[in-house]
Formats: sequence, structure tokens, C-alpha cells
Amino acid sequence: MTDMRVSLPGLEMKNPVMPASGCFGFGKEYSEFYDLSRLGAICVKAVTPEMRKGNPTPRVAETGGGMLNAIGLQNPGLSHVMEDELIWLQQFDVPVIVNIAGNTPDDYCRVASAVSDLPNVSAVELNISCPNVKEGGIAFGTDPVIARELTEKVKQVCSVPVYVKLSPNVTDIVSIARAVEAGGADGLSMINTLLGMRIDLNTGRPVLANGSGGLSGAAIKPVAVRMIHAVSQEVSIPIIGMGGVTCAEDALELILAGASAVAVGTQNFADPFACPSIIDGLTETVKRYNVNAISELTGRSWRTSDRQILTAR
Amino acid sequence: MTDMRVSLPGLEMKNPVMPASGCFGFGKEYSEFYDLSRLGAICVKAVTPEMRKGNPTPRVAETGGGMLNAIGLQNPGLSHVMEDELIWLQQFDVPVIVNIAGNTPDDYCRVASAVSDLPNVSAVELNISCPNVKEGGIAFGTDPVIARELTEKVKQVCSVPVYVKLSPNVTDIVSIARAVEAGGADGLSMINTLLGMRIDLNTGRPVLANGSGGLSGAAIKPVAVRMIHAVSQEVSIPIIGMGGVTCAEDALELILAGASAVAVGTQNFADPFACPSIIDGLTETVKRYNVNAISELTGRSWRTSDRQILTAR
Amino acid sequence: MKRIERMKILKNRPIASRIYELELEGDLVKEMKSPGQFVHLKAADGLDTTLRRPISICHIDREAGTFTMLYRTEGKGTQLLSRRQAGERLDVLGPLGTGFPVEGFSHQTRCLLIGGGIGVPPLYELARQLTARGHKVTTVIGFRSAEDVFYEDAFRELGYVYVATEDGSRGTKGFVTDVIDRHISEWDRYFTCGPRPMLRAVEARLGPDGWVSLEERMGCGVGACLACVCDEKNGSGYRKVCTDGPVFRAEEVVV
Amino acid sequence: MKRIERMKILKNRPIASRIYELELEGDLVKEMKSPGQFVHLKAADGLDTTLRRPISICHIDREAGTFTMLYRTEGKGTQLLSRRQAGERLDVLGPLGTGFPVEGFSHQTRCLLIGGGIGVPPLYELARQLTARGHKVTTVIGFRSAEDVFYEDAFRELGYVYVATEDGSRGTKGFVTDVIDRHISEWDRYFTCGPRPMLRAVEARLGPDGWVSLEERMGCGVGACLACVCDEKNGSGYRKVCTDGPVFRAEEVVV
Ligand SMILES: Cc1cc2nc3c(=O)[nH]c(=O)nc-3n(C[C@H](O)[C@H](O)[C@H](O)COP(=O)(O)OP(=O)(O)OC[C@H]3O[C@@H](n4cnc5c(N)ncnc54)[C@H](O)[C@@H]3O)c2cc1C
Ligand SMILES: Cc1cc2nc3c(=O)[nH]c(=O)nc-3n(C[C@H](O)[C@H](O)[C@H](O)COP(=O)(O)OP(=O)(O)OC[C@H]3O[C@@H](n4cnc5c(N)ncnc54)[C@H](O)[C@@H]3O)c2cc1C
Ligand SMILES: Cc1cc2nc3c(=O)[nH]c(=O)nc-3n(C[C@H](O)[C@H](O)[C@H](O)COP(=O)(O)O)c2cc1C
Ligand SMILES: Cc1cc2nc3c(=O)[nH]c(=O)nc-3n(C[C@H](O)[C@H](O)[C@H](O)COP(=O)(O)O)c2cc1C
Ligand code: FES
Ligand code: FES
Repeated sequence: MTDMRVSLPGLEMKNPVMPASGCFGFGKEYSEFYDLSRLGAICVKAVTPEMRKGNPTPRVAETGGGMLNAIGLQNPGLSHVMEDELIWLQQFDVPVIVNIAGNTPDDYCRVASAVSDLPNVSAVELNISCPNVKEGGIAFGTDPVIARELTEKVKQVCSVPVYVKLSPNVTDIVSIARAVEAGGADGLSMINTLLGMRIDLNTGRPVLANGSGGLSGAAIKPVAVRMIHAVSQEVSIPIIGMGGVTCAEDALELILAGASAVAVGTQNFADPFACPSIIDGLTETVKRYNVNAISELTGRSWRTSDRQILTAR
Repeated sequence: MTDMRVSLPGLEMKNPVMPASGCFGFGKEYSEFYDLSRLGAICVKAVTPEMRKGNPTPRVAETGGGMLNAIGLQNPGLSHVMEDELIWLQQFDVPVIVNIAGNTPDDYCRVASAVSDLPNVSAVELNISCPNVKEGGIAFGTDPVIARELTEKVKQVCSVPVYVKLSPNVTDIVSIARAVEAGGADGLSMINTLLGMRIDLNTGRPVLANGSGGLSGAAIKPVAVRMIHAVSQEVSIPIIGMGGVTCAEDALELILAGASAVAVGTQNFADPFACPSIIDGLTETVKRYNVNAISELTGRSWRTSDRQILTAR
Repeated sequence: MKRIERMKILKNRPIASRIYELELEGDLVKEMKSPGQFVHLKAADGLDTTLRRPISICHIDREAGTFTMLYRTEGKGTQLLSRRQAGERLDVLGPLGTGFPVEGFSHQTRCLLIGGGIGVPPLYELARQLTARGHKVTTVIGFRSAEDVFYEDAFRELGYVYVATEDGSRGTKGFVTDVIDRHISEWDRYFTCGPRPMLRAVEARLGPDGWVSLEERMGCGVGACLACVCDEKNGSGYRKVCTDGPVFRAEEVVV
Repeated sequence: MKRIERMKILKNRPIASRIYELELEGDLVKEMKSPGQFVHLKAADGLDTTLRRPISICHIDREAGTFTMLYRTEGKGTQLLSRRQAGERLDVLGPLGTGFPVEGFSHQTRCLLIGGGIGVPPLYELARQLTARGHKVTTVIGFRSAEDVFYEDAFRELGYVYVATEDGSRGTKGFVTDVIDRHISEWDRYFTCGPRPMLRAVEARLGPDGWVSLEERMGCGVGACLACVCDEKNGSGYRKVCTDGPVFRAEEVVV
């Protein structure tokens, strides 16, 4: 039996699988399908200091092998999340990561400092890459200097480890990754959605009310693999990998690319049991490899120098 | 009957559909399936001054809703292309676009100046975005200043219109588009492939011998639509749109986004008759719209201000 | 715990222009109670559909352990669905959402059911449950043309039925609201499902004392993704169509 | 003009461990002549496969207007293929590529056919055409284990057959090269198809006087995309497996 535990800053995980932010609400809905304690961790929907209404509908559209979303950071705001959602999650034996969004560094700091005081919040994830907010949000994720400063500021006020979630919509993701590492980030999450659009052939207008949205799902997995592969070789902080994971094999691919843990987003919609079945599948698949712990597979795609067969067992 | 002709700098096209560079060789293979004169134009494989061997195999890998390629610009070199391939294409009544790649501005200029003297070469397309060459190639496509300078240099020596093919792997594609327009580009082609990777779970190594490759096919269409939508509003030169077109509806989507013509890449592999059947399908589909010429549909997604029904007929 | 089931397809056949009747068998039927609830279907395995498709429950046969849906082929998902064959299994998540109320009405309440096009199906189970409880059901259903009409006879067995078609090829020429204007004066509660413009017209005429069933593009179908919101009438908030709805009190949400 | 055809599936059944025999009917069969050519298949409609899959032609029955392929389920495409049913249509592009030569040999040439695993199928049509022309065929086929063996009897009808299995559960224990070392001394030409290590071992033993059939990942299958190249032995260039090959003279390419 391969050891499935992984240990990341702030996160002692039973297994390397968690739901991705925004695809799992605050856990309540999926708790009606299975025991959330089975998960490696839970990453909740983006929280902003104040309640946000988000974008008009339609907010989602299907695409070839993926989907677009433009939810627009709808959330009930910091105090409601703290008093209701995060307290509720305490009943489960699972580390919680709070995803944070905002328009200003101060927004991020306010939420980070507040939630990091809660006993079951194990880490925060700075969403500096949400493509669906107009003001500010996107610049944090595309400019290394701004990304670094934001990380530094949050680190000063946050008592739990800080993960920074990177945008794939950049020329050079490695430079952003290096910058936030220099800014003190304890880990990286990657990738957020690609910017995309669909046009309705009847109206001639974008399908999403917001115009463009974030592309997720199987379609983007090769982009995620390539970016995780590139970044993991250039930083020494761990990566939570995500982007198009639909099955255990996909999760493994991200791990071999360089991820220490894996988040599952869109696939929860197709299969509400996606996370537990990926956990089960991974536990099974990993037996093919000659390792004692799944953590040994992180980054194996670039750690091994030749085309040796990895599946020795 | 809607007028299917489109008129772009250097290109008087019977219809707005052409094969995308690299997915159609120099036309010979597909001429065994149908009369190439049916096409709106032909865009040939990237030509470099000297013969190039390209990358080791495997060079392609399938992905969810798409594929990766790392051909690496294999081509027989300028003189062979001129003496053999381009001459052979003269038998068809179809404008030819020569796609050009290189490591230095001089490479591009040499090929552009030479091929533009041939009678049936109607335009050149500068591939400043091929993700599969290490030296130089990629920087041309990611730095607006360099992209502009390259365009200017080629314009000086090239006697046919110059299209610049943009990379989607950038933070701000609009700024690159504006720069090459300022540099004198007559048109834009977009998008080239997204950078991606797949890892073989048995070997633990990338599937492609080259490591990463270019992602194409249905998976990337939303990215193409969004970029064409954004760029077409900011430049006044026409756009040849490409990225994930598999059917007439997809072609129409790129046109509504802002493309004046559409190139079909990966789909040729799935269906060697892809181009003619998209042409036929488009001729049919476009009847639903209240327009005399298909060219009126270019950019309709942002030209119409409200959610009016476009399909009035 | 909620679950999904690969239910057995008993029947999947066209009954009107582009309209299919799909009957499924399985354990999930035991949990189906409220008319107006929906199921979230995986139309096909593989990459062709990333998202599930929401389809209303039209008729629950708890004794037989089956239920029926009616769907119209629109895009990719419903087209793939129409190719599925009896004997195959279909991946079903549900029942989901909050349906129409059938309890708490006074004796022999006069219920007015108004459906348009593919909004008609959930009203059928509603009509059955209301009549079973002794209420009076009058149904007004609107379609584009005669070939689009379905379940007229089925509704007739449960009460009075008016049909409207836009082109007049069957029943009253015009919209359901034309039928209401001309023929309906007495009713206690109304229940409506159909395209937004119809819902708006109905609400404008009949006021807030009714229930409307809304459609919205969905991601998860279970309340987690916030794709499917609609505006609250009084208040600044949103309601989720997939869990708070699809049925709302007319006064509650902006149609 | 070349074309594609939606050919009719007559048979698609397992014949050995993970090996399926697929028989198709259609007009394209008329164009199939050369053994070693392949077809490029769309394993399924829709988004599940972006690319076609190359599969060798194993047996051409021109009179019946049918041909047969044998394939092993490996990944997604071949798995989807294995689920296709008799009566369905399959999208076939082909015949493609340059096959094994069967003309120009002197009378009663002793032909040695060496196949490994899923490289065996094209040798069957080759054996048929060679024997039909009066040549002598000896076949050496290697598999992993007894349950993987297929077409042994079919080949036996056409000449002498040696079977090797890696685990010795059938025939000689070891590789095809072990059979060659032990049993084969007299032959004029050889023809081989199988995994690269086998081809290399065969060429090392038997020299350049033969033909090898190569596998390479393909995009277009028709020579346009340059995905499928292999190295030329003498010279700096590449050859395309899909059009120049898949069969090459052993001396021509780097195996
Ligand atoms: C609560 C609810 C109940 C419904 N009940 C029925 C029913 O009983 N019978 C029926 O025929 N239809 C019903 N619909 C509409 C049905 O869901 C859509 O027609 C269907 O999803 C279209 O899918 P498609 O793949 O054919 O179309 P596509 O346009 O290819 O679908 C693309 C995406 O858009 C979504 N979408 C497209 N149209 C709609 C729509 N009108 N509503 C919601 N999502 C949409 C799809 O779910 C999918 O995610 C219902 C919708 C909702 C929300
Ligand atoms: C000329 C030629 C003839 C062949 N003849 C046969 C035959 O008669 N019977 C048989 O079982 N197999 C044959 N193969 C191998 C067969 O093409 C692959 O097993 C098959 O493509 C695997 O597809 P998949 O979807 O199951 O695997 P996946 O790994 O899911 O395929 C992913 C991609 O890789 C490609 N690929 C994977 N393995 C191979 C391979 N070995 N060769 C080429 N491409 C590959 C696929 O075509 C696809 O594009 C032949 C290959 C070639 C090139
Ligand atoms: C509906 C939806 C909502 C999302 N909301 C958030 C969010 O609030 N914060 C965030 O950091 N990422 C958000 N994401 C991005 C996902 O967390 C994830 O990075 C992305 O979807 C790629 O993973 P996937 O392909 O597995 O979905 C959202 C994605 C989707 C589909
Ligand atoms: C096998 C292959 C080879 C390609 N070679 C070239 C090339 O030589 N020059 C170029 O500009 N683009 C090249 N491209 C990119 C395509 O022209 C096109 O921009 C891209 O594939 C997106 O379109 P698609 O999704 O329709 O394939 C190549 C693409 C593929 C798949
Ligand atoms: S569809 Fe996800 S919240 Fe309603
Ligand atoms: S597969 Fe395209 S050239 Fe051979």
C-alpha cells in the first residue's frame, strides 16, 4: 500500500486530492453526497471583504472538452463566510484553504488576516488571477512586481501559510512564480482558467452575459501540465496543481509534472463523486509505480533523466 | 445566395476558408482528395531559408478535444520550396500564402523577398509564434517592440502583403497586434497553438520527444474567439482567424468574433475533406442571416449593440 | 446521502416535432416526489458533453419504479440523448430542486396550469398530483404549431385543456395569454412554466398569486457553482434556480 | 481522387487477449491491393478522438468486398473501437502508405515473414499474396504468452509456422530471434513487422536484404503534417512512415 499522505505548508493531507476553489461552494452541497473528511483538503469559493453579487447570467457555457464560466466572485462576504460557512466546516476532519479575491491589496489582507485566526483554516490561497473581475484583479496576476508586493503584504498579516494562485494568461508564468516565491509565498496553485469566449450563432453575441469567461476542464489540461512542469523546476515551494483533472490518471499526470497535490474543479459538475473516486483511483493506480509514497512521484517527469519505464511493479 | 467572396490585402478569395499552415503540407497530398481551386486560399507549411530536419519523434500526441504537435519546422528549405512546391501550386486557381519562420529577422527577410517574386504567391505570413523552436522564434511573438521591428524589416523587402501570425501565449495580445500593425502589417493571423504538454504515465516522461508542443484543435477555440474578439476591435487590419475550427458553425463563430477569413488546421487530419465541407456548410449556414455578403458578418459580435436576433431570415 | 444512478432506458421515442419521451427505470424513482423537480443527466459518456443537462420530471410511476421526461432536441446534448437506445444506461443525478407545492391548499382549489413549449412537461406530474388531491385543474398549453403539440390528451384526462398555437394550426391562434384573456376568469392559484417572455406575460396578467418555474444555464445543478442564479424581487440578492428553485413564488423573483 | 468511406462493420469480435478481429464492407476494398498498407480510422464520432488511428490491413477479400483488421486495445481509440457493433458504420480513410513488395521476385522465392504481437496482422495478407504467386512462406510470430497468440492456424494454411512466446506457454520460449537462431537457416528475403526492439534484433541478424514495417505516431496519415518521420540510413533526411512507408527496405531507414 503506497503512502498517500502528502504534507504541504499548513496542510497535512490524507491524500493529495482536493476540490478546486469555486467548484465546490463551501462544501455543504457535496457533503450530501459523501463524507468530506475523505478529502485531502477543501478549498472554498473566493471570499471578498464585502458580499458580492457577481455577474449577470448566463454565467456558464459548454465548450469542446471544457466549459467557460463568468460567475464573477459572487460570495456572501467575509463576515458571513466566517460566521456560517467556515464554522460549519469544523465538523469535518479536513484542512480548509480559503480562497481570497479582492480589488486592492488591502482587500486581500483583511480577509487573510481575519480567516487565518479561525482554528480550521489551514491556509489561504490568493486568487490573483480571476479573469472575471474588471478592476485590478487581473493585474495582480500578470505583473511580477505587483504579485510579489501583494504576497509580501498578505504574509505580514496572515498567520497561516499563503498559496498564490497563478493565472495561465501570461507570457512568462515562471517569472510570476519566482516573484511570489521571493515575496514569501509558501506554495503555488496553478492553473486558474484560460480566458475564453463563445459566441451564440443566433444572436451573434457572446453566450456569457459577461462576454468572456474562464475556460476550464479537460481542454486545458495540457496547458496546466506544461506550466506546472516549467514552474516546478524553477521554484522550491510546492505546487497544488489543477486544470482539467477528470480522473486518477490526470491527477497523476499533474503530479509527475511537478504538483505535490491536485485540485479538481469542473469535473465535480459532471460527477459529484469526482473527488472521492479520483482518490480511490489514485490509490489503485499508484501501485503500478515503484514508490513507497505518492509524494515521491512529484516532478518525476523532469527528475528522471531518461525514458526509463517508471511502472516497474 | 449570399456572396461568399472576401477580399483581403493580396487575397481575392472565392470564400473565406483556407487550410492553416503546417496542416496541409504544400497542398499536394490534399490535391488527391479534391480540387484545390475550391479553397479560398492555401497557406503552406513554414519555410525557412535552409532545409530543416525538425524535431525527433514522437511529434504528435492527442489530448482531450485537441492535439499537441512539435514538428519543429521541418521543411525542405527556400530554394526547394520555390523550385518545386510553389511552382506546382501554380496549376490551381487559388491565392497562395507562404508561411515563413526563422531565427533572425534576416531569415524572414530572405524568404519573404524571394517568394514574393513568384507570380502565384499572394501574401506571406510571418510565423513569429511557433512554440517548437528554441532560438529566437518565440521572442518575436512575445515582445511588441521586436515584433514591430521584424514586421518593418520584412515590409521593406517584400512585394506582397504581409500577415503576421500571433502567438496566444502572451499576457496582452492586443499590444502585440497593435505593434505589428504600426510596423506595417497588412493583416493578422491568429491564433497559433497554445503551449502544452502531455506526460506518459508509463515512462513518466513527456510524450513528445521535444517535451512540450503546440496545442490545437477544438479545445482552443474559445481562446481563439476571445482573442480575435479583443484584437479585431483594436486594429483596423483584417484578421485570418484560426484555432479549433471543425465545422461551418465554428468558422462562423470566428467570423462573428472579428475574423475576415478562417483557416482550418487540425481538422484536416480528422477529415481530409474538412475545408471543402466547411465551405459548403458555410454557404448553407450563412443563408440564415440577413446579409448579402458573408463579409458583413465579420465582427458582428461587437458591432451590434444589443442581443438582437441575427438570424432574421 | 444523495447519489447518482445509471438508470435503465425503457423508452426513448419521438412524440412530436423534435420532442422525445424518455422513460427510465431505477431506484432513484423512490426519491422523486415533488412535481417540478428535475434531474441532471449525462447525455453521453466521454468528452462530447462536459456538463450535465437539466430536464424536468414529467411523470413519476412509483409503483413501476419508472419516471418519464420529455425533451426537445436543441443542441449537442439533447441530440446525443435522442440517439440513446432502450436497454442502455443513462447517468442520472437527482431529483434536484424545489418543485411546485401541492399541499396546503383549501378543498377543491381551482388550479390554473399554464405551460409553453418545453415548459409543459413538469405540469403533467403537477396536474396528476393536484387532481389526486381533489383539486380542479385547468391547463393552458401553448406551442408554435400543431406538429409541436404533445400530451394534450394526457392533460385532458385530468381536467379541462386549452391549446394555443402561434400559427393557429391547432386550438386558439396566438399565445397562452390570448387563451387566458378570452376563456379564463375563475381560478385560485396558478402554476406556470415556459419561456421567459411567456412567464412575464402570465405574471403581468395574473399577478403574484402563483408559482413560476425558471430555466437557467447550469453547472453543478446542486447549488455549488453559482451559475444558475436569478434576481430576487425584493432585495439585493440572488436565488439559485437549481436548489432554491426552479419553482419560485411569482412574487419572490424577477422573471 | 482519394476518398473516405463510412464502411459497414460486419464483425468486431475478440479473438485473443485484447485482440479484436474487425471486418468491414465497402467500396474502398476495391482499392486495396498491397499487403502492408494501412487504413486510418475514426474510432468514434465526436470529441473523444481528435486524430484517426492507423491500423494495418490484415486480409483483403475483394470478391466479398470486405477486408479484415486485427487490433489490440491499447488506449482510448482502440477501446472505443472495440465497442463498435456489427451493422454500424466506421469512417475509414485508405488504403494508405506503401506496402510490402510481392512482385519482381524470382520463381519460388523463400520468403521469411517475422512478426511480433500486433505487428503480425499485415503479414497475413502478405503471406496470402506471396503464396498465391507461388513463393514459399515461412512465418515466425512472437507473442508474450499463449493467450496473446492469434492467426497461427491461418498462417499454417499458407506455409510453415513457428510460434515464440516470451513465457514459453506456447511454441518456443523466447523471442522470434531465438526461433530464427535455432530453426531458420535458408531464406531469400525477409519481411518483418513488430515492435522496434524486435525489428532491430531481426535486422542485426538477417542483414539488409529485407523489408521492415515501421510504426510511428501519426497526424494526417497522408503525408501532409510531418508527424510520422523516421531517419534515413544514408543521408541527412527523414522519410515519412505514412506515405514513403510504413514498409521500407531495411537498408533504407534507421529502425
Ligand atoms: C430546471 C430546468 C428544467 C428543464 N426541463 C426541460 C425539459 O423538461 N425538457 C426540455 O426539453 N428541456 C428542459 N430544460 C432545458 C434543457 O436543459 C436544455 O434544452 C438543454 O440543456 C439543452 O442542451 P443541449 O445540449 O441540447 O443544448 P446546447 O445549447 O448545446 O447546450 C449547451 C449548454 O447550455 C445549456 N443550455 C442550453 N439551453 C438551455 C436552457 N434552455 N436551459 C438551461 N440550460 C441550457 C446546456 O445545459 C449546456 O450546458 C430545462 C432546463 C432547466 C434549467
Ligand atoms: C502503419 C501502422 C499500422 C498499425 N497497424 C496496427 C494493427 O494492425 N493493429 C494494431 O492493433 N495496431 C496497429 N498499429 C498501432 C495502432 O495505431 C495503435 O495501437 C493505436 O493508434 C493506439 O490508439 P489508442 O487510441 O488505443 O491509444 P492511445 O495511446 O490512446 O493513442 C493516443 C495517440 O497515440 C497514437 N498511438 C498510440 N500508440 C501508437 C502506435 N503504436 N503507433 C502509432 N500511433 C500510436 C494514436 O494513434 C493516437 O493518436 C499500427 C500503427 C501504425 C503506425
Ligand atoms: C464555476 C467556476 C468557478 C470558479 N471560481 C473560482 C474562484 O472563486 N476562485 C479561484 O481561485 N478559482 C476559481 N475557479 C477556477 C478553478 O478553481 C480552477 O482553477 C480551474 O477551473 C481549473 O481547474 P478545472 O479544469 O479542474 O476546473 C473557478 C472555476 C469554475 C469552473
Ligand atoms: C501539425 C501542425 C503543424 C503546424 N505547423 C505550423 C507552421 O509550420 N507554421 C505556422 O504558422 N503554424 C503552424 N501550425 C499552427 C496552425 O497553423 C494553427 O495556427 C493552429 O494549429 C490552430 O488551428 P487548428 O486548431 O485549426 O489546428 C501547425 C499546427 C499543427 C497542428
Ligand atoms: S447550477 Fe451550480 S449553483 Fe445552480
Ligand atoms: S502522419 Fe502526417 S505526414 Fe505522416
